[in-house]
Amino acid sequence: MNAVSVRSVTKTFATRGGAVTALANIDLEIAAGEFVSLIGPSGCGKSTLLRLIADLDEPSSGELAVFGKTARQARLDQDYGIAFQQAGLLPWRTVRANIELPLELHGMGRAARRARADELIDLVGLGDFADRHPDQLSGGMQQRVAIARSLAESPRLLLMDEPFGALDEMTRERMQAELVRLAGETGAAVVFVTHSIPEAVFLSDRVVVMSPRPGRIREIVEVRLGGAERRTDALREDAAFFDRVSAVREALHGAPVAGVRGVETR
Amino acid sequence: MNAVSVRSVTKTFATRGGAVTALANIDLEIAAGEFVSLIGPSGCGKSTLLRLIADLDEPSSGELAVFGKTARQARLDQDYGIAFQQAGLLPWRTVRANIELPLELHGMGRAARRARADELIDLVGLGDFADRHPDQLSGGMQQRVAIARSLAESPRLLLMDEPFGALDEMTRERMQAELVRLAGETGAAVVFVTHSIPEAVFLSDRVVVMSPRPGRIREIVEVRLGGAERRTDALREDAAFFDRVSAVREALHGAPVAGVRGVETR
Amino acid sequence: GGGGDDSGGDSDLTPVSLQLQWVAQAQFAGYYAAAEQGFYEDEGLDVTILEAGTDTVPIDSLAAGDVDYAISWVPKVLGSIEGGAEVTDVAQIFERSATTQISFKDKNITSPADLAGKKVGSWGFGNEWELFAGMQQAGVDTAGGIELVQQAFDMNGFLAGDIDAAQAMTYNEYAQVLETVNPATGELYQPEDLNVIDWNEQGTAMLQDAIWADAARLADDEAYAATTVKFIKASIKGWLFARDNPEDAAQIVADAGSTLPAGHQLWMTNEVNKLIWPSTSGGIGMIDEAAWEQTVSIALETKNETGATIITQEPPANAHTNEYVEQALAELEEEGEDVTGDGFEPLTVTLKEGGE
Amino acid sequence: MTRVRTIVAPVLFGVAALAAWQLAVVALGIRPFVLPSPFAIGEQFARNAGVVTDAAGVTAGNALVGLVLGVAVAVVFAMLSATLRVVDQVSAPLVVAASVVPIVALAPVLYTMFGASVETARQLVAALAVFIPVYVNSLRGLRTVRPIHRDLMRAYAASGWQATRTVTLPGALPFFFTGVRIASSLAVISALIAEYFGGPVGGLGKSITSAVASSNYPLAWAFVLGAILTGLVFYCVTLALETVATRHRTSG
Amino acid sequence: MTRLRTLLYGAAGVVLLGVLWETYKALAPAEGVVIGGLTVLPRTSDIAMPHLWDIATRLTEPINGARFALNLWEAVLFAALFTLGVAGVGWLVGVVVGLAIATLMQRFRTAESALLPWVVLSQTVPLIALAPLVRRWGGQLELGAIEWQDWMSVAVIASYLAFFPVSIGALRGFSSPDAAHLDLMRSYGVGWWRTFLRLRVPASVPYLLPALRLAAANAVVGTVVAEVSIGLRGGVGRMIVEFAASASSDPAKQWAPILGAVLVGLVAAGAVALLGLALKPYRRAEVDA
Ligand SMILES: Nc1ncnc2c1ncn2[C@@H]1O[C@H](COP(=O)(O)OP(=O)(O)OP(=O)(O)O)[C@@H](O)[C@H]1O
Ligand SMILES: Nc1ncnc2c1ncn2[C@@H]1O[C@H](COP(=O)(O)OP(=O)(O)OP(=O)(O)O)[C@@H](O)[C@H]1O
Ligand SMILES: Cc1ncc(C[n+]2csc(CCO)c2C)c(N)n1
Ligand SMILES: [Mg+2]
Ligand SMILES: [Mg+2]
Repeated sequence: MNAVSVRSVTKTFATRGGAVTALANIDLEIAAGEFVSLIGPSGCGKSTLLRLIADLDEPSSGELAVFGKTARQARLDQDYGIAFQQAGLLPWRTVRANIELPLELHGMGRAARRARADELIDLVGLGDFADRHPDQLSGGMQQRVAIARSLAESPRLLLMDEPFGALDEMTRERMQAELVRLAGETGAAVVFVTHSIPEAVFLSDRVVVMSPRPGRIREIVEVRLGGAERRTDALREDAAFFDRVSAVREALHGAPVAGVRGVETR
Repeated sequence: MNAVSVRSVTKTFATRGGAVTALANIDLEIAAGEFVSLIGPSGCGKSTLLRLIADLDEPSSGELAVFGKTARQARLDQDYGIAFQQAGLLPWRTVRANIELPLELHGMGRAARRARADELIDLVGLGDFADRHPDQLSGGMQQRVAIARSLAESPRLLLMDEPFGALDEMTRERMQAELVRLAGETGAAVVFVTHSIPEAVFLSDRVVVMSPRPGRIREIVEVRLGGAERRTDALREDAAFFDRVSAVREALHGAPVAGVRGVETR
Repeated sequence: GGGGDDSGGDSDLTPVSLQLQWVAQAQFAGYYAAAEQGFYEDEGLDVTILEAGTDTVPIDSLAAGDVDYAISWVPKVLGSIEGGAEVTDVAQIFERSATTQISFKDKNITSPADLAGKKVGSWGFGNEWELFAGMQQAGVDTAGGIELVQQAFDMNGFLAGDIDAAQAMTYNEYAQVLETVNPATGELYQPEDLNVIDWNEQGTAMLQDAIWADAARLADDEAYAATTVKFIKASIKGWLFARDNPEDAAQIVADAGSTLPAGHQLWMTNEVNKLIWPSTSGGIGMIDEAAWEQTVSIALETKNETGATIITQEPPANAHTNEYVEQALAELEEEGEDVTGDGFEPLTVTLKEGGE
Repeated sequence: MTRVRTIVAPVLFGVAALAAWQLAVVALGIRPFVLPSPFAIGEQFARNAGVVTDAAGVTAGNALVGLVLGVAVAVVFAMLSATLRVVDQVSAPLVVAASVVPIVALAPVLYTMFGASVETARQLVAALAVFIPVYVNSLRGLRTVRPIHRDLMRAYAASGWQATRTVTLPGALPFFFTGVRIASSLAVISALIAEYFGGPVGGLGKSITSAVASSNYPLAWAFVLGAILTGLVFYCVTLALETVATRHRTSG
Repeated sequence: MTRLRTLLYGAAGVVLLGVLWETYKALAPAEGVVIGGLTVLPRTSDIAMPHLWDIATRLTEPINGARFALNLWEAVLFAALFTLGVAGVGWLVGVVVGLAIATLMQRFRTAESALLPWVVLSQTVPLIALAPLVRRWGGQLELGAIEWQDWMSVAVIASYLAFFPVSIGALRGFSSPDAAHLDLMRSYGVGWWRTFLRLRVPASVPYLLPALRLAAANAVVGTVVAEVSIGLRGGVGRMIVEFAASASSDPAKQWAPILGAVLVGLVAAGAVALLGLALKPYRRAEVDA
């Protein structure tokens, strides 16, 4: 059974200037355990698609299934974890209490909650900061807390909207490696929105390239550079990596880029 | 005469937790017309260095010259234009009035100001938006206005602090090409801060790789992939480009990345 | 701004300002009548009458040199004199006190002693000394033995029973009550519904509205001394007018900007006349030495709710004088005016609802 | 360095101002009913500390009752308005009117409505004055749930009450406290001014006017000083509460 | 459409208040709701709560029996205009002073540290205690040809209350530009003054407008209370005191100046709202202050 199944989904927003079609006729199947990135220019509907899957918004037409249920049911069943571009931590809660939030809301006992939170805090390398408040953390650290929070209930599906946007290159690369490892270990499917082509390529099994106005899927680029164990820093300098980067770039620009293709002709 | 000449510059900040050394013993010469990028992990002092050159801050020790004068004199003489990560437009001014701001402050007549602003508006492709206010523009458009503003007085030196951070990949690539063209045409030297390795490599003659705590220059990677005419989209898929990207990555990580080097062994 | 300067900008006239102790009302009818009838002008004075607000202390305006004369009650001024103000009572216009303590019959408060344990209303602002003297004389513990309530500008607290015994001027608040419909009967409240404690009868009355002048200027400034006589003379002529033409006087005050209803205004004029006429002190404005002494001795001995007395030592000799009023009266008598009003007969004013 | 600036500078300024005042009064021979010297005021304050404290106690008591009442009603009402839009819409013009109306003008009718021999009217004047800033700010706080937090709660399938408890209320706290801080000194001033229009004797307002009426200006100023200190205590206590309650609100 | 709805709901609110008033008056006992000796809900006698129609009728009747007596509503309207005028002067003075203090505090950080606590403290001074003194201080002033008038004392007290929100709001507004904007101005090599005019002043508008509205409300409060205190003739404050003499016998009358005070407050706030419309271009990044 697929983790996510999007069928002929269209989403229009009523705005003052008339209706805006954010997504037009989207079809997408994401298998369980699969890592799929969404990439495309600003306003092409990446966030909208993610929000539809998360049942934070409803499609105007078409159908959406998450693990074979309606998106709403999946949300109520807490089948997914979600992380946004902004960390969105509650400033009045400590790091630990922020990570505990979903567990608390879903009635997990105090001790169990704490144990799980500590586990996650270690995972994102914030052991020394468990009792700090978000305002005492750097942007990157806050983002890591948000990611830990999205993982708290070991969801089978992770939805991430540009979660690494605020991080610097090095931290970003480390978090990417960490995410790949985690997804591999937990077998979770991931839908990952990003603006960065190398990031999408490094992380994903498939990269969904979208085009705007109205948002459509232009191309789905197969990446599959191997399991988590292959996704090391070395991969980032691998020719196969560069090749896939180029492929996504071309898909993004809509046509093979004019001029000679680098790798082959050199 | 060099555009920028930084000699043994150190900058420490007094903070509540004690003194923070943001920059330690920096030496850097930037030739007239040269395009130099600063890259490095968050907090390594890129912005600080840029601000010292712009005389928005003063070095704790060492010397700084801009076109052979003191930084202060260069600022008063308006020898540079500057653009920040956020567009920093004045929300109550139209696009045109924002671009006219430096001209107005320096006493240029109304008609001349307007002519120059219109020229720049065309240059950044915002002809239809001259009379709009910033809140009616997308982030990318705002950034283009800020860049136009920084060019208003045809400075011989452009200082840019992550100006494309807020842009999506495609707009970003277009703006990069545009900037290279502009810098080439006006013969301006550019000091460009970025977090993106491909961006640094695409734009620069040299990439200055910095390391944090205290901020030092770790390595200066020569790029020089050719003049503006070579800097097309095709370059981004060129093996030479990937090679320089890898070089910068390695410099950034401090040592050759463990494991096999991609290109050669594949 | 004043309400009575209708005498134009004639440069021959001496400009004089008079500070009242409240807004325009018939309590000050004599001054408004003198201005309106041209009596001040006849004496070569251009008088500006200044009204007061809740916080105005007329004597301080006088002492500060803001005005030339002020109207105030003697006990209030005695305190200011001890505080450093150098002023002189040059004409004691009101001979009798108008302050009473009224209560509904069913409260059974017929003497000051009955006030013990009651909710007693008072305006404060120095209007409370006769009340305290009366209670003290009757042996009521004024610190803990009563519940003192700051009386508002209206009589609603009294009518609603929040205040058992309220302070009431015969010319004002007493009438306010009698102008109000008694919800129990549907008719106006009647004098028979009320017990009235009159401080004149209790022997704790203190001198009220007097004309005060700047003591230092009286001593050094001959022109001011001369003006003082003229001012007193014209003012008294105004009061004579108010005595003889109460309806016109009430109308003059209303035209001067008082928004009190006409019936109430006439009542006030009439009651104020009763405080002046007939004069037993030798003519309107003459300070009766015995009354002065009584006022001073009460001021020395009476403690208010905080235990303070008005004054701690005898006032200086220049706190009052009949010198100027005597001159004024002499001139008036020469002109054939009746300054004692021996045959004075008050009107009988019938109050209507709302004072109309 | 900053501490020096934030503490020493205002103290120096205050001392300099007081010194200049004292000097002016002495040098120009200004009489006490024009302006008493700070020294005279201090002397009267010290001499009458007991009376001033008693008076301040009465006024502070009224202000406190008004503050608590006003805050309580404002918060309940703000929550109602935040959940039921119609409540907000219907009450909007009244709230606007109340926020620009001189509340103290109502004091005389409030005495008539609630009794002239009890403190109720004064407490109500204070409560009315307090209500407006607290209501307006709390409502704004309850309305400004950050979209990302709202999404988060939905993603967690949190119940309405859970969302209110974990996100809406804590998020509204800084706004609420801003309102309370404004309201605190307002409560004191309003309770004090209400005393001018009647009621039981004993508070600061009545004491000030009494002292003025007998030309005892240094004593009047001593009561004014008492009023200033009372207002300051209210302000500082609410400020301290606010600081403690909103320590970690700068980001997230 | 939505504007009409807002209007309708608002009107409904006002009507509702009236209905509530009359219903309560009809149902509750005359002595109000008393719990344990404490009146928790108001008395309903005609003196405490006159019928709304009595208040309305009273407005159309002459103020008193004087020869040229105006109708009550006319008198109140004139008084309201007078109060509005004095409050307007006080507001203006307060705004100027508040802006000046804010400018000073923005220019010199030491001035900010030294003044700000005192500015806050100033508002705990009971202004009414100052009223007779302000009048006296004014009287002591020698202003050449101009004689100090009582209305000026009232305006001074109004401005004392009005300057506070302006100085606080303006200071926040002047400090509101992003660091990037300030850096930009520095990079243009312009000094403090031009940065102030070109950047800080326009940036302060969204903060200033709510402050100006608060200042207007404060100025009205100050004017009304000072009118009572000083006894200044002509305004609604004085009218409130004067009409108290008829509060028992003619209870509807005293509500007229209260309505007048409401009117003054609303007009003052409306005027500031108009100002806000005029400054629309500067409110693009509107904040709630
Ligand atoms: N709530 C909304 N109301 C109206 N229009 C909306 C709404 N949300 C999104 N849109 C519009 O839908 C389109 C897609 O928006 P979306 O946020 O999904 O883009 P995106 O791909 O996530 O862009 P970005 O990369 O900038 O985050 C845009 O044109 C946007 O203006
Ligand atoms: N005004 C300041 N006061 C104190 N410390 C400062 C100040 N400005 C910068 N720093 C410190 O100096 C160091 C360098 O900061 P800088 O902003 O130059 O880094 P950066 O390389 O631009 O980082 P980023 O990529 O996040 O923009 C950091 O440790 C920072 O905390
Ligand atoms: C609260 C208060 N009430 C009344 C007066 C003025 N006043 C003093 S005596 C008196 C009776 C007749 O004039 C009046 C009205 C005041 N100053 N303060
Ligand atoms: Mg998005
Ligand atoms: Mg930086």
